[in-house]
Amino acid sequence: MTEPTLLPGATPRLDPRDMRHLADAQVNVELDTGDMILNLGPQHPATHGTLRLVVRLDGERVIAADPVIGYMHRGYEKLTEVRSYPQITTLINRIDWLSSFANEVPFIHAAEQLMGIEAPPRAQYIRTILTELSRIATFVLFLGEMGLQVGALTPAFYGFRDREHVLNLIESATGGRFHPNFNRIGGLKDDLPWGWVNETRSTMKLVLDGCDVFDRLVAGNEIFEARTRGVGIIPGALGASYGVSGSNLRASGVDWDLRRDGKPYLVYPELDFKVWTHPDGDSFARYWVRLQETRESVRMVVQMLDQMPEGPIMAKVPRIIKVPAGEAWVETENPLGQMGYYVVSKGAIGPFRVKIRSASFSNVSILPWLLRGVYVPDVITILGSLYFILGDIDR
Amino acid sequence: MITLAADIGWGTVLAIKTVIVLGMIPVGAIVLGYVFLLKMMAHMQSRLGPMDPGGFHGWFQLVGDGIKFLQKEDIMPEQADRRVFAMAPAVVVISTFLVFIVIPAGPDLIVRDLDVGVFYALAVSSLSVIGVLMAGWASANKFALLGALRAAAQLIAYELPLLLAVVGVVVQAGTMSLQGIVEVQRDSAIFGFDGLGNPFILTQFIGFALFLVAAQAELTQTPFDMPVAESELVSGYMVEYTGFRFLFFFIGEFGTAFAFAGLAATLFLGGWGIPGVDSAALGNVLGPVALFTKLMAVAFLMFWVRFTYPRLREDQLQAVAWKYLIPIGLANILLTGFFKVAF
Amino acid sequence: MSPKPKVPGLISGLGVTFKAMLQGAVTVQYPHEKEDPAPRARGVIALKEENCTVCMLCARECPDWCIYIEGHKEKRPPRREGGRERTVSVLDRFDIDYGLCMYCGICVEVCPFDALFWSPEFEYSEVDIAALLHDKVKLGEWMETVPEPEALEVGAEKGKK
Amino acid sequence: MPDDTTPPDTDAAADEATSGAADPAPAGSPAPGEVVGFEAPVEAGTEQSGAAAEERAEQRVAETDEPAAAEAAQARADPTGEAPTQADEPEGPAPLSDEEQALLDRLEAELGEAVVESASAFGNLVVRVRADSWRRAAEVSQAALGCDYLSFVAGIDWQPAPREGGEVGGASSAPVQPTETTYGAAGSAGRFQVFAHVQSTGRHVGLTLKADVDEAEPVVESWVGVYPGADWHERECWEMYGFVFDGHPNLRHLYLPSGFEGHPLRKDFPLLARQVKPWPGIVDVESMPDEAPPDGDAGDGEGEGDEVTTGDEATAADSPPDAPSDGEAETGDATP
Repeated sequence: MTEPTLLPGATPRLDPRDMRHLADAQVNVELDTGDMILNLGPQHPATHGTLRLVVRLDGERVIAADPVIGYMHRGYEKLTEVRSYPQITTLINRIDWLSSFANEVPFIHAAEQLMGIEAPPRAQYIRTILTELSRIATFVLFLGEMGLQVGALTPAFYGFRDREHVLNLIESATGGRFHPNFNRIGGLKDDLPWGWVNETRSTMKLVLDGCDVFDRLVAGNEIFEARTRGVGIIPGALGASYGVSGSNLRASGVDWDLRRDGKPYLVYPELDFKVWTHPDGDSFARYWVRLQETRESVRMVVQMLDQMPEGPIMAKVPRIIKVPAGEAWVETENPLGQMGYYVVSKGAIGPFRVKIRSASFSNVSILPWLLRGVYVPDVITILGSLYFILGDIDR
Repeated sequence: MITLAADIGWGTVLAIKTVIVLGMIPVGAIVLGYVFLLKMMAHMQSRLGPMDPGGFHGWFQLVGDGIKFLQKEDIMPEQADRRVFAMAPAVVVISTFLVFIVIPAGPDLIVRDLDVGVFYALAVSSLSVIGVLMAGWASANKFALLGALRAAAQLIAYELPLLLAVVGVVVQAGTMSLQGIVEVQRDSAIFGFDGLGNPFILTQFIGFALFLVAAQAELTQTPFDMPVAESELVSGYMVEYTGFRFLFFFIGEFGTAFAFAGLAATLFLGGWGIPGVDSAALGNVLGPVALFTKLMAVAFLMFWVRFTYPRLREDQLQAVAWKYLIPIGLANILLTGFFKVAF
Repeated sequence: MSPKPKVPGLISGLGVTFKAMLQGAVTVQYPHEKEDPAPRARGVIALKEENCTVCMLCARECPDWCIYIEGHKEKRPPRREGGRERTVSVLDRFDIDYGLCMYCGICVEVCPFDALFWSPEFEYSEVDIAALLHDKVKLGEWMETVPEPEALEVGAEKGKK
Repeated sequence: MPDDTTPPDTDAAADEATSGAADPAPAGSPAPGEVVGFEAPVEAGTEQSGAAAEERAEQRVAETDEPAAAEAAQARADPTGEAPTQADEPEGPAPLSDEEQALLDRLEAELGEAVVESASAFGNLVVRVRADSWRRAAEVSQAALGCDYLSFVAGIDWQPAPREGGEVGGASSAPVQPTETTYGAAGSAGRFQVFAHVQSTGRHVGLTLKADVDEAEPVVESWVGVYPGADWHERECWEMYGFVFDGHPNLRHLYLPSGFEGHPLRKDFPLLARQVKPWPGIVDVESMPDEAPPDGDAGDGEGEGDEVTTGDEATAADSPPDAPSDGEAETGDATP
């Protein structure tokens, strides 16, 4: 086995007992120390996709954990260099495939900012409604999934059942359940189909009832609380310095939500909604915050359905879209956390460079710190509570 | 039954009974698995469960699975300890079969009415721990090893509460023979009213609850299914098993559930005894039906809990056993002793 | 949290599953009963051959490069007699490889002559992946599964594509 | 030539209306105490988040043939609400909003002349600092500016990518990028740059820091000491661009397999997927019935809008799609 040529600057091979080199495929040799090296992943039910967690155990307690990612790296940033804007929109809603509509919004906003175009109010409203719908779909799945991580089989099915109603809504409006591809620079591809608003209202009621079921079945369950309270505590300040964002950070007491605090985007300034935080920062807090945010999203959708104006859904946009040269950084509050695009354009029909800042990438980067001295079952609880998606990590 | 034994010899009767019992366990496992694991769980999760196999509501599903497992390739991991790997499922299943020897289904429908019946049943049921350890160790898989160690710790920790729960019943019944316990429950009366007999669930309620919780742990079912935690160890010590060996484990798991439900029904709900029915002939006919319904009721409780609750972590699990169940068990025995003497 | 006296979670949890057991199932037994997808669902792309003028725009814009087009030119009699003879490009081959297609819909949108349509049909899975390359005839067959453009929600501006 | 339609001029009134109404009553508005770091008076706190609201004057579409060199040519309405300037000079940097100016002054006060250049890209302050004070910039932004949240650290390679399909020709659907090297907001000294975005969760404010990276010896100070979250970002940047982050505890591959050679995100790294399969969009040309061999232009060509034609005025020697290499593409088409 030839020793790979060391790239300039790569630290030379240290003593193989040193934990950091463990994940390197060639050096994964069994250490003679008493600890056991366990590979959680890349095929493992608890990792949402292909995350490989190389865990060094002393009995059931974790000494050190090293996430190995890249099994699903599709190289989006390289792909965007050879694509035009409409083609990129179809690609980026595959990054975080659970809330795929929410991925398109920041990228389209960045392009619109560069072109100085603004979508008409009705399009802004429909975009916000669909973003909140994808947030509900993602969180409802999480509320069920978290039960599965901790061992309860039934909530997962309730999660999927409610999510199915919301996906049907998204499909009837955009045409795709998972990959809507509905955003265009300057507005939307089409308007809502007939009777969509009433259907949404009835589905929202269903989701609210679903949330009460989760409240009783999972959040209220003493065993669930025993398994999640005090497990995987992230202090707010440290979380921020790691770049943890979204519900994970709000569960650690940081009152920060881009929908309210960041640069105003879509129609969030016109909605009144409460930003939920929880002081503890443990797995239970993350579950609880997402449960309340699901309910808050339902209330927001109902609000928007009442206030939606009439009018066109597409601004006047030249047929061949040439985005003028410039740089734009737009970030939005996606269900998994903060997603942002740094779009650099040189005046062609495709961007020159797109830096995709995805939420789960930073949310997972705190794992080595978080998993020290934790039991194996709690590792699974923490992985479940952080709620990351591998497409989001690997891009 | 005794006259029958005279002319065709005592040994053959025993052989016939053993064959019946051996045949009944896989059937019991399949019935239990089908009714609860497939249909009840499905309806609890707002879905229908298997509908197509076998026409009416997919009854053939588990039988089909059994055949599927039989024809599956029997893979043995390379570094596995071959002999131990091969024998592990057998040990687990033997402990289930042995328990059925003492469970009575009717006045004569019992393989061997030992007068130390209950003691024997619980002793034999703890054999499966060895089988689990053998499986975990032999399959040379870290997940299996973790699962096996967790199972060992858990099964041993929950033997004690199981025992203590049963001691209350034995003290009240005055005998350890299961037939005796059934008869006591059928014939004795509660403060004069003997229409319902005296199922020990009424007086031994704490014991019944304790027994159910401990049985849940013995079967490694949620909320105590750390050894077979699907979201962590995939399927614990059974990870490397395929083909008919996995079938053994499956029958073992549901056979034990069948056995424990049977034990609970016999000890606490009066087994095959139907109050007011004393004649042996009728008992032999109606007994199994009564036992089956009581058994299904108890199994319903156990599986209902299994599909609703999350898992306890193993240190919490141990804490529950040592700190709560055992003291309660002892208190229950004290109480029963006191009532035994007072009345 | 809930105002009413806190029923211990363990008990109320059992209540939830029991109630769910009594309520009906929400699943559909697929091969026997079928849920029809939303009219706008992007199931398969249908080709209206008469509209196609072999302008190659869809093949160029497709991000996955999964549309293969070949055409040739023909002389056609002039519309009005005495007029100049018309040269018309005729489609020889129009294949969409659904093994590669990611159903983004750029081709349907970018087609200047409305030759491509979305149809919610989804039951065309194949055993062999090569069979996923639908040729011009197959795409024509999908045409009649294309639904009528449906009415828009109240408040939508009519006809503003 | 595509008509040079100027996008609709969103008149100032509409902006005033949206920005006026858009003033959210932030539930957790930044505690006045914290704002003391900036000169901006306290009551400006709420107005501050209003000013950050996007108001844009008429956007002038940059001439497509000579892309705007340095700045995003774009005037911004002054927060004090006087009419947005109509005529905006193409080269002038966009004026910084009040809050960005405060950030910049605070940064300059701390870093002195290390701040090389700064610009505002649509309300997002971009500051280029000297390479040797890259870590100090991080410390300052964390301590003085209160930016406790690290959004990302990434690299950028400003050199235009070689025309896809290499010199051998063969058209591609890739957008035609201008061929001369131009730099983004706040300029750049060389080909490589590292840039990061940090934000303050308390003050709801953020800025982008940039630093140049020498092409011959790409070494950058690591931010892991200041923001532990930068660990993974820097590992990714190292394997994608080849910037060596000194002070990084453990620089090893993050996404790519350990034996991977080369740095994929550099512009000269070929995207192999596109070389393997010929591009089906190549127009196969056949002669008009009983006529001379085909003229030079693209096939039937009435699909005037396809970018191949619009592309050619940007690059003179753009090989027309029906180069001879397509001849055999017609017959031996690559069914997968």
